[in-house]
Formats: sequence, structure tokens, C-alpha cells
Amino acid sequence: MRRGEPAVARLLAENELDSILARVAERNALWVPAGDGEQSAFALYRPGLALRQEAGPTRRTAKEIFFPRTEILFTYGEDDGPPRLEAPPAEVLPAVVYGLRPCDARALTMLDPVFEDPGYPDGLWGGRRRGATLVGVGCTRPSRACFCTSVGGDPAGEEGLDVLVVPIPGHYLARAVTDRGEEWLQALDLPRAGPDHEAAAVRAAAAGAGLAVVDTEGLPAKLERMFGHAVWEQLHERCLGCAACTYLCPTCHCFDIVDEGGSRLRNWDSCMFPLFTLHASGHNPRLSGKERMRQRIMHKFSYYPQRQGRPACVGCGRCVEVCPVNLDLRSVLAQLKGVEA
Amino acid sequence: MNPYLPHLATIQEIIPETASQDVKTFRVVFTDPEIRRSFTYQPGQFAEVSLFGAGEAPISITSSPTQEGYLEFSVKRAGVVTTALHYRQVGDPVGIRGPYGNNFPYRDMEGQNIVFIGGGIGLAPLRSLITFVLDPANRSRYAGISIIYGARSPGDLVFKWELERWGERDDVDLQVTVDRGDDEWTGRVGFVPQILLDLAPRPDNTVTVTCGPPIMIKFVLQNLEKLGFTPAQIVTTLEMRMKCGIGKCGRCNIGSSYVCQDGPVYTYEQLRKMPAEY
Amino acid sequence: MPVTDALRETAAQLLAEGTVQVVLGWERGTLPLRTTPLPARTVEEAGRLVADATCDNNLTLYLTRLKEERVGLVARPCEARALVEYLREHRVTPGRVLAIGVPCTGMLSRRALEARLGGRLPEAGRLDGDQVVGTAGGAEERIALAEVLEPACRGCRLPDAAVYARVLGHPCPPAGDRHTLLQRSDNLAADARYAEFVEAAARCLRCYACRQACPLCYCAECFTDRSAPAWVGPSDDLSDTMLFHLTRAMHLAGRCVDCGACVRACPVGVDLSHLNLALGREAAQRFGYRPGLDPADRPLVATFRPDDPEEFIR
Amino acid sequence: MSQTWEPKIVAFLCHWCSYAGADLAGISRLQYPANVRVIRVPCSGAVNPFYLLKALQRGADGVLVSGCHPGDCHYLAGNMVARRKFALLKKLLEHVGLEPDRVQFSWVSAAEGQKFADVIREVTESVRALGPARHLQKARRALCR
Repeated sequence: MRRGEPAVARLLAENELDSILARVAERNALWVPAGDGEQSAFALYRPGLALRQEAGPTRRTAKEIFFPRTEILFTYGEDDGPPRLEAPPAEVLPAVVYGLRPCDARALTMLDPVFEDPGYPDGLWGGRRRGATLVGVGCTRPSRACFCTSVGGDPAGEEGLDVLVVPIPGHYLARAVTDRGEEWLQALDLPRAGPDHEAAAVRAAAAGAGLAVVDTEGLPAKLERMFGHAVWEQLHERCLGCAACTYLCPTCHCFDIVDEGGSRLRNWDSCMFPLFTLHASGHNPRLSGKERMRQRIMHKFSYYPQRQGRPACVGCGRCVEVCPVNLDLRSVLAQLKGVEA
Repeated sequence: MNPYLPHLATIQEIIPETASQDVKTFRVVFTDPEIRRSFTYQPGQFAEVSLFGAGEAPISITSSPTQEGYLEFSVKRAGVVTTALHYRQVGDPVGIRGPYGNNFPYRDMEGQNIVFIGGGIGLAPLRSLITFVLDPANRSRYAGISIIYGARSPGDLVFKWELERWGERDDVDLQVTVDRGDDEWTGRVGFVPQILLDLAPRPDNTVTVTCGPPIMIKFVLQNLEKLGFTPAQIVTTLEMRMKCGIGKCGRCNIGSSYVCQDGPVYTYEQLRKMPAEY
Repeated sequence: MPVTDALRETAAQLLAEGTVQVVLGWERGTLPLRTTPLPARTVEEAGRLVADATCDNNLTLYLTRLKEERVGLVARPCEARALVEYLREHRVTPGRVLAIGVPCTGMLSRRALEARLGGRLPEAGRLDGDQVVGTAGGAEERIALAEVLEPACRGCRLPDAAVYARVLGHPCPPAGDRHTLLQRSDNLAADARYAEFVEAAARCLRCYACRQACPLCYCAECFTDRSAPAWVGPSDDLSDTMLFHLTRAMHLAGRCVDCGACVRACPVGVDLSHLNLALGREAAQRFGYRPGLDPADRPLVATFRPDDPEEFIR
Repeated sequence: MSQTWEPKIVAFLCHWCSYAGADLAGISRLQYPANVRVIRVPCSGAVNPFYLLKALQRGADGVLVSGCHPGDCHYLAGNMVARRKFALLKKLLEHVGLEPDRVQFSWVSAAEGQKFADVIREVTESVRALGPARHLQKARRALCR
């Protein structure tokens, strides 16, 4: 797409969405948000599948499409036999993901530097990422735990997306963000949007504002001086040490590697588990819940920013919703921001 | 690209190190002659060693780049993978990927005296650099070489054949000590940090490289400071639980530093600025 | 006096006079109709305590984390039953915990409420007597609490009254038999029961929120963390997840106090508390045993009667 | 497959009684099916229910725990405690639709060689009737192509 030139806005009628998605699904794997409440997740489209749209973000994140909970890194044959190594084919896997929230897409861009580090590019992640066209839907009604604007996000943000779709009465207004998005939109052969539609889209996007505000200004720099701070003692007191927050976080990417039944598997892992850092000798550098919770917060708001220049949090609010004890990340950040360093 | 896929290799030789055989050295050779040529590394780096069916573990390469054609790993039996490795025999296959991590700053050490201070299996990573600097092609680039090495008992000393060779050289000052001797032991008895104080190496134009159990490191660092060494003159190498070895799996960080990529070699000067979480 | 006022007053008094150094309770959370555990250590903090139908967590699990010598525990029947188990299993010394009994009207089920609000999470909400007032999508709705209660609250069992040091109101009477909840699965064919179990296992992410939120899942090292060799694999393999839930249920046989904290903790809506319930029913019917009622009871699977039935043994 | 399939049964036998009973069956040249793999344990009370589940996960079609008759336990009451545990396990398996008959129990004393042979025959036949166990078995993974 040529720089500086706004992409042509196209109009997608609400009642045609399903038939359009059905057409898309004929050519490519198509992921869409589906399911209710806690069971909502991205699922492969099939005709008649009810999309989750107005009811808020999916409980499970879009990262799972690119970084599944378990995947084979390679197979080696029988556990006891001579190893015959076979890796999954290194190929670009075409797919379309429709209905991501802007925060979901932004989270993927935060995982890219980890998996696509030029020294050791991870082809499993890369193959799926390069093949995927991301069609996001702007948030016109943020959920009660959202705080994307506090961490540099935007309810109608385009970062990481190929196409941004904004719901307006009766329609969706679709605009390409990348060349790939433009190509995808052109193939759909949609009518152009008029000025009224564009104005409605601006209004709809504005409705997404008014999110909870957490002041994270200067927090990464401050946290660098707070490793030994007494506040951690207090902050972790209620934390149960489960992995609900990390497993449902769109930017958490820690994993474990194990051999099982002839395959070397990569599985999700969590810094909240004691086993995560336990040495074979029995020594554990992060012995208690305090160290583990500190690691989670520090990783997102200090260590990652030191390496990548911005926090590894998109403010989607999932950790706030899923925490069994309502230990709210927003309050934790406010407390860290508030205490004397 | 699949960075998790190891190269196949074969165990060529197994050398029992300690009396209880809880440490063994494994010499491995890549199956593919092309990999044998192209796999290059620096002293201080590590590799992920795979035992298919058991998993993989990060292990420092104890051989030196000056020794061509094979890699050596000295391994203490501790967890699932190292135990599986100890049950392997000559001719058995293993997987190797790497090399990973940074290396000892051997270029910066040129022209200086080097004091190696090792304890127990901690000599394994140091041995790569010791062999490297003692190599005829490199020896002249370094001034005095001293090695202080200790273990709990004579039976726990590793690389005995190397110790003998190093001891015979007149360009190496080797001091071996044990915490507790036995009937046959005629050498030094005492803890490494204390021997270090007794020997009192002078800090000028000298760099120290240390590796050993945490308690030894703690007192070695204290005593080096007493002897006038600055934190920048003290180099050490760390171990952490790792999985991927390439900065992705997220567990080996100390603060924002990933031991698998930014380490495992750190100067005490660097380490002092990092959170004490290792 | 409303229970919240009585609770705050009692807690403040206990702290002020030094009877306890901390009162373990709940305070309002950051989300509508949520609370969060509060270890109140000062009179000011005691002023934030609440006890109502939104107190999701079982506080008893925090007892062993606290360093204080004397602890006040705000206790509904669920906390009290778990405390009975802690006393029985010598998790806490008898004099350490001062249980402050609070009345309980049953827990609000967030899941049920969300369903009643058209699948939306409430943006705002409050309790108003025996009603829940929730706002979702801008529309306010009033729902009787009784219609959106946690299943675990049907068939609540009251522990030995001697467990409470103070009582700030009368706990709710048991309402119905919890075991009737098993009727549905009892009437299913084995294949259908298995299919449901598989479906739950497929949804489970193994985040262990259920285990961590459970007051009786307190092993220093869980069998899932045994890694050399691994007892259960960490992958998404269904058999491993089934092994986890089956073994956890076995470990809780005769110990589960059926507080439902595990169900409320699950981030992806898995409810396998019926496994515990089935074992609880078996314990009651076969061995006449009910956990959480009397600290003097001998543990179910550490004891026996010579005439325990053995019709299944060849 | 169905023609050649033979049930695999893992038997946890108490060292003090059933294991000796199995020995006696052998010494007495009693015939019983060769489907059983024996694991000797110190006491039926030492068998963690997890072991039985793990055996089923790893390919056993049935599991047998055999201990001393009530009153004969070398450790006084290990078998009595086991009786409670396994009654609960069977109920749990039944509750989740997991074929409780794959998990079987018996009391066999050191003098009961004949009973041991009978038990093995009965258990083998009842597991054979159930067919190969799949419900708790670990799935093989394959690379997606």
C-alpha cells in the first residue's frame, strides 16, 4: 500500500457477513471468535457457527492459533530405538483470522520479536504468522476490565492487523491496513463506503474510548529499582499461584519442552509454577510465590521493555477477569506506581 | 527454520571421572561429517544435549575449540536427562544443538595473568578455556596461568588425567585441594576460598575465572575482593534451568538478562548490577 | 445490626485488644460483584471487611501462609468445614485460629448471572437484600439471588458449632440435598458420562487454578509436579488431564468439603466438582462418613471398619 | 487385530501373600492365562490408585490388585485401608464412565495357589469381554502434513 494514502473504505452488510465468511473459508483456514462466556475462543469457521462479537473479547486468546498449547517440535521415532528425526514441514500456512480485537493483534506483534529473533527464527511460529491475514474488529464497547489505552493501545488500533473492520449500524466498515489486507479486501469485491458510513465509523470508534485508566508512565524505569522492594511481600499475599492469568494472557509465551511417545513437544508453561525454575540439584532461584509473581510483573513491565522498548501487556483485561481472587493487575500497577521506590 | 532440531551424534568415549561415577565425561562425534566441520564454538559456550525419550539439557562444552573433530561434555548425574545420559554406552546416539550463549572473554584476557578457580564439577566449563589458553598456538598470548581446584574428597576430583598433565607443565601453577583427604591423599586439604587467600594472587594485570558450587562462589568473591581484585577482573559462569537455550521459553532470565543468550559468562561487575535471583 | 457492621466491629475489637494479629476476611473487589481476600491487620483495614454472597474464595487455605501467631478467620460454613479438616489433619494448631462465624445466604454464581444477563458480564452490580442488581449493556436487571446460586450451596452442611469462637448470625439452614445433583449423571449411560468427562478434560488448560483455590489441596509437592519421572505429562493429551482430575479427586476423597471454590476459580468454565461429590456420596453411603463436620473423626482412607463392604473383591 | 488381541493385565501382588500364592500356583503346575504381568508390592495398601490409572494409560487392558485376606495383613491393616481406597476408586471410575471392571481386586493367601489361578482366569476373561482398553489410553501423536 502506498504510504500516506488512506485505503479505500469498503462496506460489508451485517446480514452478508456469514456468506462472506463462508466464501473465505472455502479458500483458507478461517478462524473466528465463537462460544459463550468462559468457553469462548477462536474456532475454525463452519457454516452456521455463531460468531462472538458484541459480547466482549474471547476468554481464550488468538495467540493459541500461532502458539498452540501443545505442538510437536519434531518426532524421533521409538523411545528406545535409533532416532529418526523428522520435523514438521517448514511452510507458510495460509489462514485468515477474522474478529480479533485490536489488542489481540497488538499482542502478536509483541510475541514476534521473541519467536522471530533473527538469531534463532522459530519457523513454526513464523510459518503460521506469515501465512495469516488478520482482520480485526474495532472495539465499540470495551469490557469492564479493559485498559488498552493505558499501555499504548487503542480500541480502534491498527497495529498488527491487515484489515480493520469497524461496526456501524447495519454494516461493517472495512479498511485495509497492509497490502495483504488490501488484496484480501479487493478479492471480496465489496462496495465502497460513503461519507456517512465513514462518519458513523468515527463515532463508533470513539465509543470505544472511556476505558479504565492506569497510570504506567515511567513505570518500567521505576521497576528497575524495585526488585528488592518490600511491596512485593504484600502484593503476592493473595496470589494463589495458579496459571490462569498467564495461560489466558495474549502476550505470555513461556513454554516447556518434553519428550513423549516419540515426539519432542512444546507445551505452555508458566512462571507461576514452582517447577518452572527448579534446578535438577533441587535449587530454585524463585522459591516462593513472591519471587514468581514478581517475575510475572517484572517481565511484562520491566524486563521486556528493557529489551523491546515497550511493556508486554496490551491491556485486554483477561488476567483481571480470570484471577480467582480478583487480584487486579491494574491495582498492582497502581500500587507499584504509588509507592516510594 | 526449526531451531529445536538437534544434530545427531554418537558417543565415542565415556570417561568415569569421580570415584562414585556420578560424573562422567562423554566424547561425542557428529554423525554428519559436514556438521563435524561446520560446528564451531568458543570456550564458555554450552549446547543442548538430547537423549531422545528423556529430553534435553543445557551442558557446557568442556572440550576446547582447539580440539577438533569431537565435543566433550562432563556431566554430573542429577536430573532425568543426565541420569539417562549416564546409562548410555559408547556407540549410542545423542542429539546436539548449539552452541549457545556467550563465551569467556579470552581476547580481552590476552597479555594478562589468568587465575582459574574451580570447585567440583565447576571445573568443566573452565577446562574449555584452560585447554584453549594452554594450546601451543595460544599459550604465548597469555602471561601466568594458575589453577586452583578443589573438591570435597580426592574421589570427587574430576579430570584427574588433565590435572596430572597441567601439573607437569612448568608454565602452569596448579594447586589442587580437597575438603577432606583420605589415607592416600598427600596433597592440600582445605576449602578453595581459603587456599585462594593463602596463595594470594596479585590483582595487577590479572583476571580470575571461577565456577563452582554457590557457597564456594560466595566466599571466593569475598576473598578476591579482599585481595584487591575489582569486580571487572572476576569472570564467572552461571547455570540456570533452561529449556530452549535460545531466549524464547522464558525461564532462565536474571532480571532482563537471559542466561542462555546474554550469559552464561558474566563478570562480577555485571552480576552485581543484576537482581540476586540465581 | 447488619452482618458487615458486626463483622467490622468484632474484627476491629479483636485486633485492638490483641486477641488476634490478623483477621482473614474479604473486601470489595475491583470488578462488580466480586470480592478479594483481605488479611486485615489494623483497625482501619478491619473497616473494609465484607461478608456476603460474592465471597468466592475459601479463606481457610490462607491460614498456613500467614505468619501471625493468632489468626481470626471469617468463617462461613465452607471455611468452617475446611477448618475442621485442617484441625483433623493437624494443619493448624487448635488454639491458633479464632473462627468468626458469619451467616451465609449461599454464593452468587457468576456464571449463572452472566447467563441471565444475556451472556454479558455486568458492568455494574450490587446485592440488594435477597436480590442481585446487575447492569449489562446499559440495562439494569433485578434477579432473585436464589435463582443464581452456586450449585454447591444447595445442600450446605453445617459443621460442629464448637468450631466457631464467635457467631455473628445464624448460618443458612441446609437447603436441599446436594447429592441430588448427581441424579442427572446417574441417569446417563456410561458412554455419555465418559463423553462428558472427555469434553471437560479437553477444555481444561491445566492452569491448576482449581487445585490452588482448594483449601484441601495443600500437598507441599503435588503429584503433577513430580517430574523425575513425570507422573502426568504436561501436554494437552486428554489421558494426562483425566489422570490429573481423577487422582486429585481420589486425594480429596473424604476430605473435600464441597465449597465449590475450585469451580469458581476455573477460568474456562470446567466444573468437575461432581467427581468429588460422587466420592462424597460413596463415603457417606458406604462408610457413613461426612468430612468437615467433626475434628475428632478419623480420616476416611486412613482407617477402616472390619465389616466394610467388600462385594467387589474376588 | 481382534483375532490376535490378547488382554494385557498388570497385577500388583502383595509380597506376603498373593505373590507367594502365584508362586505356589507355578510350583503346583496350575494352568492359568499368560496375560498377566506381575508387579510385586510390599502391601496392597501401598498401591496408590494412581498406579492403576497409569497402567491403564500406558496400555494395560486391565489391572488387578491382590492382597492378604482381612486379618492377615503383615502390616496389620494395610489391606483394610486398601479396601476402602479401591471401593472409592471403582465408584469414581464408574461415575465418569470409565469401565470400572478394568480394575479388579482379590484376596489371595500364600496357600491359595488354586485360587490365584482361578482369579487370573476370571479376571482375564472379564477383561477380554470388555475388549481392548481405550478410554484412558495415551494417544499417539503424528506430525500434521
